[in-house]
This record gives sequence, structure tokens and C-alpha cells, in this order.
Amino acid sequence: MAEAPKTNNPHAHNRFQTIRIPDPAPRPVKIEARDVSVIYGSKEAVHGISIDIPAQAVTAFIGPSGCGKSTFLRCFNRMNDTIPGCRVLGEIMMDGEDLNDHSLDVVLLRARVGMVFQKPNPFPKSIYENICYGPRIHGLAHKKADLDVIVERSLVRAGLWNEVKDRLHEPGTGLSGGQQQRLCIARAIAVEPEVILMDEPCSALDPIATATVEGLIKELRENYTIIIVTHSMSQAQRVSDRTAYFHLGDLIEEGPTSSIFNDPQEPRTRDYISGVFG
Amino acid sequence: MAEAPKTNNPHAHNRFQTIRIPDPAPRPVKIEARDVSVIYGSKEAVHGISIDIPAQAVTAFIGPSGCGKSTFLRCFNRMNDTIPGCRVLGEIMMDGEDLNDHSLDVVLLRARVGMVFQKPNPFPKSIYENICYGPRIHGLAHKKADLDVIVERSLVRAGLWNEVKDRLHEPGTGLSGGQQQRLCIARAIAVEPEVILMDEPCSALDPIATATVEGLIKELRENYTIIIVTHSMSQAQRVSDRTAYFHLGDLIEEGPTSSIFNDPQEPRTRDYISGVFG
Amino acid sequence: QSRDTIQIAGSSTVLPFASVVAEEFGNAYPEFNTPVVGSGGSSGGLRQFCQGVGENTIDIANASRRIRQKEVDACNEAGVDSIVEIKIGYDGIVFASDISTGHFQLTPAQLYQALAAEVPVDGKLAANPYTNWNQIDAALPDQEITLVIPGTNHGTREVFEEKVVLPGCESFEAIEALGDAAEEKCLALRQDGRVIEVAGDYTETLGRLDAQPNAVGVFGLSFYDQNRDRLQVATIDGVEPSMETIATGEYPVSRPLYFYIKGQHMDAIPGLADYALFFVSEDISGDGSPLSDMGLIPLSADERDAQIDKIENKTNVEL
Amino acid sequence: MATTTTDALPAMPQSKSNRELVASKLGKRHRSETMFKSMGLGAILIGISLVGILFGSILYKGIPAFWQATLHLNLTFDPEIIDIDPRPTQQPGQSAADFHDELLSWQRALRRAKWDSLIQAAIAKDVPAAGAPDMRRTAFGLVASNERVKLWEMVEKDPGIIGQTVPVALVASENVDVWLKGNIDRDLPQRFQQLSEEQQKWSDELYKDGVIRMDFASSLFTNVDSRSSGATAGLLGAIVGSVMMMLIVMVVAVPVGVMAAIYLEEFAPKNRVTDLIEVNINNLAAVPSIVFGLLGAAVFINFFGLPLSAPLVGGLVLSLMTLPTVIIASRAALRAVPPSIRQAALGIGASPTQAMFHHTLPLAVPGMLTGAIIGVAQALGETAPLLLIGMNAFVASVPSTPLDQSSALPVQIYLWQGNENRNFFESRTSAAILVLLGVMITLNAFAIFMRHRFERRW
Amino acid sequence: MISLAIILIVLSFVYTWGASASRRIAAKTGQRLHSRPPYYGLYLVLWCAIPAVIVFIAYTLLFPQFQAAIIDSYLPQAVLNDPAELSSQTRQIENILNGVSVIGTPEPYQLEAVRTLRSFEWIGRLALLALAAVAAFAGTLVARRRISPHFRARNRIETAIEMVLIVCSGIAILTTVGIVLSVLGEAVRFFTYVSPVDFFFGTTWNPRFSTTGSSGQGEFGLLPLLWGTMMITIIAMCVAVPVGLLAAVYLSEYAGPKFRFFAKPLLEILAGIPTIVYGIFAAFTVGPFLSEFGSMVGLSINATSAFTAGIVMGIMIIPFVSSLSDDIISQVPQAMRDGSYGLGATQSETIRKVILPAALPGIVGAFLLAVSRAIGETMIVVLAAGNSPVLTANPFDAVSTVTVTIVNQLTGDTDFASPQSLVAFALGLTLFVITLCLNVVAIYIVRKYREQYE
Ligand SMILES: Nc1ncnc2c1ncn2[C@@H]1O[C@H](COP(=O)(O)OP(=O)(O)OP(=O)(O)O)[C@@H](O)[C@H]1O
Ligand SMILES: Nc1ncnc2c1ncn2[C@@H]1O[C@H](COP(=O)(O)OP(=O)(O)OP(=O)(O)O)[C@@H](O)[C@H]1O
Ligand SMILES: [Mg+2]
Ligand SMILES: [Mg+2]
Repeated sequence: MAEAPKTNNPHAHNRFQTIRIPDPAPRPVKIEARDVSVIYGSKEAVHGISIDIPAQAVTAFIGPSGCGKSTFLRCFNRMNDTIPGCRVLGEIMMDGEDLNDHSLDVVLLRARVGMVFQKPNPFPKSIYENICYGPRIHGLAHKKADLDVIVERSLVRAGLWNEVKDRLHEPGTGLSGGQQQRLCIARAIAVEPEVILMDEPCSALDPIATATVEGLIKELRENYTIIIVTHSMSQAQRVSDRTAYFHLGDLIEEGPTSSIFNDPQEPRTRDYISGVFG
Repeated sequence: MAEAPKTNNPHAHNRFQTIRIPDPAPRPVKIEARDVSVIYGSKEAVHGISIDIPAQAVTAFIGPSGCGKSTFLRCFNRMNDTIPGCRVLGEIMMDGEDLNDHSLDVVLLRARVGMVFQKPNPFPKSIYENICYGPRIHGLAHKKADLDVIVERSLVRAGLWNEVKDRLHEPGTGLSGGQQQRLCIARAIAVEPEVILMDEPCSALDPIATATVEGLIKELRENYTIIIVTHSMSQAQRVSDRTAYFHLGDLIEEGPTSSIFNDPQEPRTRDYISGVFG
Repeated sequence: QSRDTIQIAGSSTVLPFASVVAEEFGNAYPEFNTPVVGSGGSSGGLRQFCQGVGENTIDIANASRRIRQKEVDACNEAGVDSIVEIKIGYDGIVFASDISTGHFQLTPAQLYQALAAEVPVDGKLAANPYTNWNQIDAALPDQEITLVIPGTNHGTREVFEEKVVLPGCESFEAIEALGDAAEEKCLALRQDGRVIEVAGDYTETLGRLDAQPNAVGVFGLSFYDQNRDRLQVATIDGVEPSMETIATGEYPVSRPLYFYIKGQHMDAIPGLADYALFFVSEDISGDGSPLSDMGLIPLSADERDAQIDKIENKTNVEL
Repeated sequence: MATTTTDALPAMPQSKSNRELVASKLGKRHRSETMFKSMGLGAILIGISLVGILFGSILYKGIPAFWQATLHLNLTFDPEIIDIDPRPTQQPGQSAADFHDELLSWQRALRRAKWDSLIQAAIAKDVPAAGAPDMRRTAFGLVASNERVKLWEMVEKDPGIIGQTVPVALVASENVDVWLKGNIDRDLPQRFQQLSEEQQKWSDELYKDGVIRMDFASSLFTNVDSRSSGATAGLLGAIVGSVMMMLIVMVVAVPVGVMAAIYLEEFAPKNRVTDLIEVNINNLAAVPSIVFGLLGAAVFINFFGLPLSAPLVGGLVLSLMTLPTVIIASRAALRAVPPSIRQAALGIGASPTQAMFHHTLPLAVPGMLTGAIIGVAQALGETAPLLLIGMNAFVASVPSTPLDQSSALPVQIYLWQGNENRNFFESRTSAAILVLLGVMITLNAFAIFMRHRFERRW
Repeated sequence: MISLAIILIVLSFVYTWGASASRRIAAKTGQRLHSRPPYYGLYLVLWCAIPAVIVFIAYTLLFPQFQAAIIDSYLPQAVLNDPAELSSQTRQIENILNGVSVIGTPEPYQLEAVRTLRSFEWIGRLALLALAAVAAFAGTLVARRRISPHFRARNRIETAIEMVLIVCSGIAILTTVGIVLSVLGEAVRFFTYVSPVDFFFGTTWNPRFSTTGSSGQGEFGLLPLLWGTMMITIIAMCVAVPVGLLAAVYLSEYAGPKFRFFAKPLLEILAGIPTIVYGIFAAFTVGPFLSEFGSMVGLSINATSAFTAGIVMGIMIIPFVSSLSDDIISQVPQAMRDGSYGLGATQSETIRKVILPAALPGIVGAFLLAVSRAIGETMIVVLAAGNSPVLTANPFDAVSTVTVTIVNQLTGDTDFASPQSLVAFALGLTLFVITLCLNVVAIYIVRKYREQYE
């Protein structure tokens, strides 16, 4: 969709200078974003953001509403392609490949970068079918036995197996909100992605379900690179290793979660965290 | 709509015992709610809540999503009447009149109890017409001169006059979000209500607009009784005199804002305020 | 204020004739409106006719058959007790085929053999074996049998059955032997798709012939006349249908056409009697008149006088 | 805080082979994607080309009928042939009724004049052979017989014309038109032809000399239907009838439909009765139109005693038929108005009725209008129910009130397609269809325009 | 015209009176009015108009009985005792009254009755006028008395408006009742001639001409007609469903806004074309083409056949299917699509495996609605199906349908009181019941499906 120069973003001039606090012990980088801008029609929603996403860790995006967190997140699996009139400029490298490259196959990319949405969105099919869907379309498994293994493994990892193992063939829409969200996570895991993007995954859930999902995120961190958008400061503190604070399309500050929350460098970050905004 | 016994709510038995902390200096009470339950079809969303709303003060309703804040708020101007299948039981007295009384004219009630909604919803008419509408239908003014006065006064009070005085006849939908919300407040003020209900009035606004609206609420407190629902703990702290914490349809704790936030009595209140939930 | 336009409805066979008369009537009498001629079939026309008297009922019903006793009863029931029956002429019914195919010289017996479900074969009734015309008679063209006849909702069908099928049928000894059951047998049509019943108008029959050029169709004389460039007519018993042969009765298949006037309206609706007289006048429906140009076979002078008489005396119909 | 995952996690290697597995199937998946997409596109193209074929075939058949053979004659109003007294004038002392009678009888005499001889004489100016006394009918046969009306109307308007020679344009008879346009096989033997040999020869000659020209068939729009001379048959009566019915549908179905929609969408409590009404309306939208014909005949004509073949009855029947369409479209339009507008009004203290009429309705109007226009357009094209309420009638006049007898465009088309003079009426019918489609498309385009014009919310 | 003007003037006067009176009372008592003055004005108008209208309706209902009573009073006892004679004489008198002549010379007492009736006619009219005026005046006065600051005029007006709205939505029900009543009576009469068993289960449709042959009525088996209807419907759906559904999918999922802008109205043109045009298109263009084509490939296809009619009807229904499916497909929440894309599904996989299955019940409902339209279609079939009511499995043969038969039997030449033409009403009723069932099922399915995402 984006007909932009690939390595260079002409919009990236004169940007806000992000404050970056490195991790005490450096981690391997999974994704590097460089000067990423996103433009809806004629309105720029994200202004030339650069950030490194560490592998096998949870990165939280926080910031007031409308600051472009979701928009930026969607750049990592090219979901912005599905929005008419949306263009992404700049460069996002994952394992040395530019995700914004026109020739990149988004199908393959999305198999590698899974996504979990704000509102749980199971397909109106059985739980089993929900999980099989990804492996089936990607041709990862065809035989019933293989699929059974994948379904069980994914549900176990999503911490849902015990709750649903006796009703795998009932509709996924019949589960409770928290269960649905975990089902969506299981569905994402089933295709064995490398990265999982989560856009406010708990905002539609009640406190108990939220706690379960947070626990799950912490466990998944072992194997996956996770980026989570959240409105809840406490959630960011609880689950993330690094936090990035966005403000009106700019990345203001990013660093280890503890240092962002305990010792923010920018006045706006401080204000947001202490509750003056939002 | 509600075919309920008026003074007695049969659902009100065996309720949660609300913790009530009185104000240091007692204020006059504007509205007294007694054992108010709200039932959607067969599901009870609010379980027999009793609360006193002080006059000329801001009362904040806080609590996790879905706990019934909005539902309860709508009882004060009978907006629940417009939801099919919704029944309100119990008794809500305002200046000695039962608002749930069948013979009460809701139109008059709503002129006395104004409402501002979560999403700014100006009419697709000019700014001037937006404000005039209320006074016109209530017959408060007929002559252009009178209306002009009302429009100016309301806009001034809502802190919008300077920004829009040159374009009163341009569409109200052309304003920015924060301006629209203030327009809606001005529209509510124009009929000179006694009470203003606000349901998350700032959740669709950016931080700057939020600050303006919050300033406005603080000013309006001088003349109006205000009830505000908010998700933002910090906003509740900033604008309200008293705070009520709701949880799954129950009113857990209510008292002066400072004491609720600094010294919550109930573990659930504490957890919510310190960010374990939500 | 009473209605000042004559309202007519009924048979679609009479419709073209009545329409032309209506138009000419409007042209000839500056003081009267052009009557409105509805179609809806003889049945529909008489149904409306017998709904009662008054402004919202029609004045004249065209019919391609005589009114029936049951209908007269229904009329009387509804207060229509003066019904004047006017015969306007005869309609010839012809058999025609596509111009590009063979020429047919038919007899009723052959037609019967072509379309009946069972026909006498060697003196006994048997399922119709004929699939080709020249199997019936070697003189007929070597052509597959397909007959397009009017559906049972058409008055033409009745005439067709009475004047062609039954006589053709009864000319066989095997049938005569059946006695009372004969008629039933005669009128049973073959069901193998070679006989096509058309419930629509002649245009549809023509459409069938376009699609199946082998077919022989039943038409009104006037319709055939207008489409001579596409159709050729078959002779019956060696007589070619024409104005003259039908008028003399030489050509056997024809039927009288009628219209019925509501006597009670004749004083109330201006021009009603004038219209009726205009219709039966020599200038309009006689020899060389517009109607005869269109294929209506004129009445004889005596018959014409009788009709005029009926109009003038409002003679009630007698069945 | 505790998670529910109690089991030990099975190993889940992020195998490279998995990626390759996915990659290996990509080609096939993208091919099937392309296939599916082109099937969709194909379906649309099929649909659009069907529209094209339909219009193409109608245009192909119908366009020629907009030009019609017309004789341009220098006609002498020969007083000897017309042979009529001067037009009576009201004498002093003569009563109005007497004068009226006198005038009528003059008019009657005028109509009985030998107009065919007049035309014969005019034709003979160019083709002398046509002047022979025994050729009167043959010569007159070249002209549509109703064209003589034109002549006496000229005289009636201006009796002074008698004795003068005036150029007149007379529509040729349908068979001449067919002959000249080549719509009949000219090589057919004479016994299969409609025109006599003389007529064929004369029309060719007249055409060559420019006396017969192919003129725009204005008679199609200015004349009423005709049976006796098909060439002058026009659509005026049908058009007026259809317009009247459309107006009635607009006046009856649109307000009633809108009000019903308002009630059901905004006021009705959700209970059995409104459910019943709702099911009912949806059902009525699908009830065969012919059944509405049965209803119209029974209720409006038999029960209420309204006149037959009247646009009023047709309009009412079509209104009932259109009503569900209007209701459904209006409800959709109302539903599309954001509830926040309604709440805003209610929150200020507007009563539900006020909120409705002041805010919701104005916003829904464009959508309602679109639905209404589409409903009206549908009604305009409906034929079947009209057949059962006597509108399939031959009506040779233009209705002046909705209670007059009248035809309607689709019914006129139905009647013409059944006309026995196929050679002429096949294209005439297509021309009528074109007129109907023209009206229809204009209406629909107007609806689309309205949709775009007013959808812009401010 | 003039009377309309007078009524308007009176009403506007009443309105002004009400409005100003309310203002005056408010000023006098110093209280705020419950409603704004115009509502009080309208309230008076209602109270002025409604009683007058009631009087008028009562008069129109009662006058004929009054007239009958007068006529009876003039008729001799002998006539009164004979019901048949009574009704015929009554009608005669009415005919004389209406200026329609009667046969024979009217009896003097009849003329007497007519004279009395004539005089009563205008006396009655005067009385009506007076009564209506009194009622209106009284109503206005009563209403005027009620005006007080606490009087809730607005609520009354709104109730009145709601009444009007209710009446309007009631018309839909009235229409249905009207349909049933207008066909039921004749249908029942038909069943006195032909047993319902023979009608509903008979396999031969051969009503015969009403009088040819004294023996038998002919056979009225519904099944061949139903079968024809079904066959055409099936063929139509075979054309419309794939094309319509694929077009809907393409339009809602693939097409860019520009393409959509042009393609959608173009397709919708198909829906706006009158069916008579389709009929003629089928009969004169498609039919001959198909039969030519058939003979080229060695198939014998009738020019007018179930096939021709079905195909053209299918074309007609395409936009119906496509726009309904389009609606339903776009009702599938975006979240479903996001979920699928997020897993790496291609667009067609998403459509085929997620969107269509999710929308399936709704689409089936839409198809049922399309089916009922196909069943009820008349003109295409009249012109193109060939009207041959035989049970045949060959779609290239001519068939007949219920709708066509209704037209044919009602506009034929048969005796109008005979089963041959009464059968049309039985057929109409059957058709109505069939589409009713289909619709109820369709609505049920569509509704159920709507709840699914809620
Ligand atoms: N589809 C779209 N078309 C046009 N503008 C959009 C679209 N989606 C988002 N925007 C705009 O882009 C900006 C960033 O939106 P985004 O959804 O990324 O914010 P966010 O940080 O996720 O906010 P929230 O916390 O409310 O989800 C906003 O100003 C928004 O209005
Ligand atoms: N119209 C309705 N019909 C049925 N149930 C409803 C309706 N509106 C709300 N509810 C239910 O009532 C409960 C309370 O809802 P309410 O909107 O009052 O919560 P809230 O505290 O305002 O939440 P939020 O903070 O998300 O606005 C919820 O469980 C909700 O699902
Ligand atoms: Mg977001
Ligand atoms: Mg809420």
C-alpha cells in the first residue's frame, strides 16, 4: 500500500528526540523500527518513531488515548494494510528483513507475528475449530491427530485446557470474556509465531480474568517476543520489561519499566504516570 | 415503564452494607436514593443502592467497568426509561419529590437534571441552534434577543464563548472534541438545570481538552449539583468533593474524596485505587 | 353528476374490434367521449357487468361466447335485470403454420388424430401412435406433429373443440360405438408434449411458431391476416378460410361474437345507445368497413336489422 | 494472580521448518486468492454485461421506432370535396342550447366529410396514378387513418382554411412504415404482403421524391393509444396515467409508510403486537404483486365502489404494495441516525416526540427519500396487479382527474406487445419500453443523487 | 374547495383561541404553563375536529339504514313479507333515486318513496352540518375549560400523534386482513365445487372450458402449477445465487470505493427494471436465442420454457440477492476479519472460511426472501414460461405457474361463477400462504442470526 521510499522517511525530519534509557543488561533485539510514520489519508498519526523491541521480553506501549499506540503496533504485522488510506513510511527490520518491503509476503509475516485484539474475537465456530484455523490455512497440519496435538498444546499454553477440554466442540463464543481472550491467545500461539502483539488485551475483561491473562503473558515471555498496548499503568508495571511512553504521535521516552515508572525523565511522562492526564 | 412498588424495593433484601464516611462539615442533601435497583430484562445490574448526593458539590462515581455506574447515574434523570426492558425499583427523592413516580413528567425532570454524555454529541445544527434548542422547547425564551442572551451566558459559563463567538452559526459538529464537549455542557446549562449528570465526559478527549473541562466542572460546582462518572482515579481526585466506589452493582464505599483515596476502608476499594484492578 | 364516458370490458377477442369502434365513435361524435374498452376476458367482463347497476359498474360487456344462465341469474340477483344481447359478427378460427414449412390441407378428422390421447387404430382405440403428419395421411407434409392450441381459459378453445375435434372424432365408427363416453374420450388430449396449450394471446402462439417452425397453431382470422408475411393458413375440408367462405358457412370453424348492454344504463349514460347503433351500423361493421378489414365477418342484413331492433327496444336476452 | 496453567508446558520449538512449510504453500494460496477474486469480479461483470445486453437489445429494437414514415403533402382543402355549410355563429335571440345543437350538427357533418378523397387528391399530385376514382381506398391506405382527425381539427379551428392549399405532415400507415423500413420481407409473394402492389410502388416513389420522410415520431409522445390506426398510437395517456399513479403513491404510501416506520422504530414497545406488525410488513414486502391485484379488485372496486381503470384505484393498490418497501427503507434510515443524537435531545428534556421530529427525522429524511423514490419507481413499473383492476383497457383519452379511466405505461407496453400487427408493434413496444426505462432511470438516478447530496452530515 | 377553506379558517381560529387563552391564564395565575401555548391551541383543534369527524362517520354509517327504513315505510305489506321482492324493490327505488332507469313503469308508491328520499337527502345534509357544528363547538368548549397551567397539553397532543402513528402501522395489518378476506370468500366457494384434496394433491391441471361437455368440471390439480413455480424458482436461484453472492462478496470485500461507486448502481439498475420489460426480453430475445443455441448443441429447448423464464428471473433477482447479502456480509463485525488476517489468512480464506460461514444463516434468510419474490413473479412467466401446466422434469419444456394461472383464469372467457375462474382465488390464497410461510421462516432465521453477534 505504502508507495514510500523504503529506507528513508522524508517525514522524519525535525522529530521529537526520544529519551532512551538502555537496559542494565542488554538483550538481543528482535525488531528495529526506524523513523516510522503512519499517515491516515492526510493526517499523520505517528511521527517518525524509532524503537528497538527486545526479544523474549514484554514491551509495553503506554500513553493517552489517541496518541498512536495501536497504530504503531499494527505496523509490526502490517495490519495497517487493511485500513483504507493508511500509509506506513520508514523501516521496520525483523531478523534483518524489512517488514515494510513491498515484496514481503504479509501472509507469511502474520504467521510469524501474531496478534491479540482488544475485544476477544473468537470465530463463531467451535473452540477446536478456532484453534485449528491458523494451522489449517497455513498447511501446518492436516491429519486429525496432528491437529489434536496442536489444539491441546496451544490450549495448555494459554492456560485454558483444563477449563475447556470437555467441550472442545462447543462454540467459542459461548465462553466467558476472559476465556475468550485466552482462546484468542491460544489461537495466535497455534501457528507458532515469534512475536505476539496485544492491543489492550484486558480492557474488556473483569479483574479476575485480567489477572489470569496477565499471568499468561508473563509465562509466554519465556518463548515469545511480546508487545502490549495498555491503558493501565499498573498493568504495564506488572507485566512488562520495558515501557515506551507515547504522546500525540511521538515516542517521548522508553526504557526499563522500573526506571520509567520510578524515575521518568520527561515532564510529560511524569505527569501522565502521576495522573495529571488521562 | 417501571411497574414497581414505589416506596419499597422487594429486591433490596440482603444487600451489601455500604461503608459511609460523612463529610466533616455536613452539606445540604440534593438527592436521596434509597434501595435503588435496576434490572435489565432479568439481569439485575444495580443491587439496591442507597446514597445521598450533596447539593452544590461534585460527586464522583468510580469503579471497574460494568459495575453499574452509568446505569445508576441514568436513574437520576430517568434516562433508563428509554432503554427497553429496563426497570428501576426503589426510591429517589429530589427536593422531596420521588423521581421514580409514575405521574412525574420526565420532560420537566430532565429540564431540571441535565446530562452530558461520554461522547460529545452536539446536534448537527449550528452552535447557536444547539444551545437554543433546550430553552425553545421549554418555552424559556421566544424572542431573538432573549435567546441571544441565553446563548451568550451559557457559552461564557462553559468557557467556550471566546472561542466560538465569531462563528455561532457554523455547525457545532465542526468543533474539536473538547470544544464539542463544552458545547454539550453549555447546551445543558442553557435550560438552567439544578443537577448536571456527566458520564465519563472526558474519556473521548485529549489531555488538554480534559484539563479545560475539568476546570469548568470545578467552576460549575458553585451553582450546580454535579455527579460525574469517571474511570480516571486522578480525575476523581482532581474534581470531586465526594467519591462513591461501585463494584459489580454494589456501592462499596462512599465518602469525602480525600478520605476514600487516602484511607479506603474496604479492601476492594483499596485494591482498585492502588491499581490491582482495571 | 353521472359518468359521461362509456365503460366497456370483456373478451380479448372482441377487444380490437370494440377498440376501433370506440375510437371511430369518438371521432364521429364530437359530443361524446371515446369509450374505454377494458379487456379481462369474457368472464372478467361479465363478472364486472353483473356486479350491479350504477356509475362504478360497466355499461357493456364484450363476450366471445353467449352469456350463460348462471350468469344471467347472478346479474338479476345484483339488480341487473335488463341485459340486451347484441351479436356483432363472426370470428373465424384458422390453422396456420410457419411460412417456411409445408402447406397443410387438413380435415377435422386428421386434426383429431393429431391431438387426441387415444385414437382409433384398426377400429380399436389405442394410444396415439402418430408422430408425423404424413403418418396420418400421406398427403400431409412430412413434418413432425406439434399443435399449438388455445388454453382452456379461452373461448376459442370451446369453438375449437365443438367445431373441429368433436366432429372429427365422431366421424370414426369406433367412437360412435362408445355412446355417452365418447365426448370424454374425444376431448382427452395427448400429453406427450406435441399438443401445446397456450393460455396467453395469439402473439404467444406466434412466438411458439417462431421457436418451433414445425408447429401448427390456432389463430383468429384477423390475427393471421395481419401476419400473412409469417404465416400460411391451412384449408379445412379443402376450404380456405376467408371472409366469404366463413360468411357463407363454407368454412366450418367460426364463432359469433357478442356484446351485452346494461339496459338500465342506456338512459343514464350519454351515448350508450348511439354507440351500440354505431357498432352494428353497416359503415362500421358491414362489408368493406373498418371492422371487416380487421377480420370480423359481418352479419347478414337480416341479422343486422334484428340487432338494431333489439337496441331500440332494449330487448332482454333470452337463452 | 495465579494462572490456571497447572500442567508443565510442552516444549514448543520455534522451528525454522515451520516457516518454510508456510512459505512452501504460499504460491498455491495466492493463486486461489486470485481465482476467487476474479470469480467475484466475473460475477459483477456478468451482472453489468447483462444490463448491457438487455439495454442493447431494447435499444436496437426500439430506437428505429422513434423515426416514423411521414407524408409531407400539399393538401388542398377543396370546398367541393368537403362540401359543408359555413360554421354557424350564434344569432341574436338564439338560445345557447340551440346554438350548441347547431354547432354540434355542423361538427358532425364536418367529420363525415370525405377526408380520404382530400388526401387521395394530395397524393395524386405526386403519383398521378393514385388519383383514379377507384383508387380512393388504396391511396388513403397509405396514411394512418386517424390522421384525418388532424384535418378536421384544422378546419374546426379555422374554417377559413377551406379552399386553401396548406402543407401538412401526415403519419403514414403502419404497413407503409414497415415496408419502407424493410421490417417485412420485400421478396415475399404478394399474397403474403399487407400492402397492395400499387401501395408498395407508390410508397417507394413517394419516399424517393421526399414526400415520405422518416420524421421523429413525436406522435409517440403527443398521441393517445389507437387501435384503428396503429401508426398514430402514442403513449400520452399512459404517461399521464402513470404520473398520476406515481403522485398518488407518493401522497399515500410515503407519508403512511414514514409514519408507520417512525412508530415501529421509535415508539413501539417491543411486544407480541409489534412483532406481529413487523412480521406482517416483511411478509407484505414479499407478497406477490398479483395478490395485491386481487385485493384491489375486491376492496377498492367492489367494496368502496371506486371506478374501474382509474389511476386512483391503481395508485391505491400500488401504494399498498409499495408501503412495506417504504416502511422498511424508512426504518433503516431511522436506525442509521446515531442514538447519541436522540439521547442528547432527551437529555435536555425534549419529549420522545420532539426528539423524533426535531432531530431524528430530519437526519433520516435523505434515507427515507431514497427508499421512497425506489418504491415509487417499482410501483411505476408494476403490471400484474393492474391487469386485475381493469387497467388493461384501451383508453383513447388523456385522463384529466385520477377518477378518469386511464392506462399506464407498463400496461400499455403489455397491450402493445400483444398487438396483432407484429411487424409494426414489435419496435413500437420496444420504444415504449425505452420511455419507461428512461423515466425509471431518471428516478433512480435522482434517488442516488439524493443519497449523495444529503449523506454529507454536518 | 370552499368547504375546505372554511374548515381551515375555523380550525385556525380555534387554534389561536387555545394558544392565547393559555397565555392569558398563565399571566393571570402567574404560574408557568406546563406546555407551551401552541400545544394548547392544537389541543383545542383536536377537540374541535374529532367530534365533528365522529358525527360525520356516524352519519355515513347510519344514513343507509335510515334510508332503508323510509323505503320500507312506503312499501306495501305484501312486498315487505317477501324478502326477494323486498330487496328487488328496494334496489329499484335506489336506482330511480340515482337516475338509472328501471324496466317497466315504477309503482306510484315507489315514486312517492323516491320523492321523500330526495327531500331527506338535503335535510339530512343540513342536519349533518348542524350536528357536526354543534359537536365541534361543544368539544372546543370542553377543551377550553380544561386549559390550566397544570394541564399537560403537550402530552395529550403527543398521545394523539402516537395514535396516528399506530394507525399508520396498523394499515399493514389491515392490508393483510384485506388480502385474506378478499380471496377467502371466493376460495371457499371454489372448494364447494372441487374438494380440497383434489386441489392440493391433484397431479393434473386441466380445468376444461366451463361448458364444453356436460360431464365433469375438469381437473384442478395444484401440483403441476406448484411444480412449475418451483422449477422456475430453482433455475432462477441457480442463476441469481452464485452471481449475486459472488458479486456481493466482491463489492463488499474487494472493490475499491470508486469501483463500488459505479458498479453498485449499475447492478441495482437490474432491480429497477419493470418486470414487464424482463418478460418481453425473455420472450423475444432470450427465448429464441436459447432455442437456437439449443439446436446448435443438439438440445431441444423450447423458446418459452421454464429455463427461459428461470434464467431471466434469475437475472432480475441478482441485485436482490447481492444487496441483501452485501448487507449481511458487512454486518459481520470487523473483529472477525481482523482476527483472521492477524493469523495470516489471505482475503479469500478469510471470506470463505470465516465471513461466509458466519453470515450463512443471514444469507440463507436473504435467499428465502429472494425465493418468495421469484415465486410471486408474474409478468416474466406470463410471457416466457409457455403456460403449459404439466408435470415435467425437463426444464426445457414449457411449464406454468400459480401466478400465471391466476391471471389466465381471471381474464379468460370462462363463466365467472364457475370453478374455472373461482380457482384463481384459491390459487391466490395458496400463494399467499406459501410466501407467508417462507417469510416467517426467513425472518426467523435472519433475526436469530442478528442476535448472534450481540
Ligand atoms: N482508521 C483511521 N482513520 C483515520 N484516523 C485514524 C484511524 N485510526 C486511528 N486514527 C487516528 O490516529 C490517531 C492515533 O490513533 P490510535 O488508535 O493509534 O490511538 P491509540 O493510542 O491506540 O488510542 P487508544 O488508546 O484510544 O486506543 C488518532 O488521532 C486517531 O484518531
Ligand atoms: N442496555 C442494557 N441491556 C442489558 N444490560 C445492560 C445494558 N446496559 C448495561 N448493561 C449491563 O449492566 C451492567 C452495568 O452496566 P453500566 O453501563 O452501568 O456499567 P458502567 O459501570 O457504566 O461500566 P463502564 O465503566 O464500562 O461504562 C453491565 O453488566 C452491563 O453489561
Ligand atoms: Mg488503541
Ligand atoms: Mg458507563
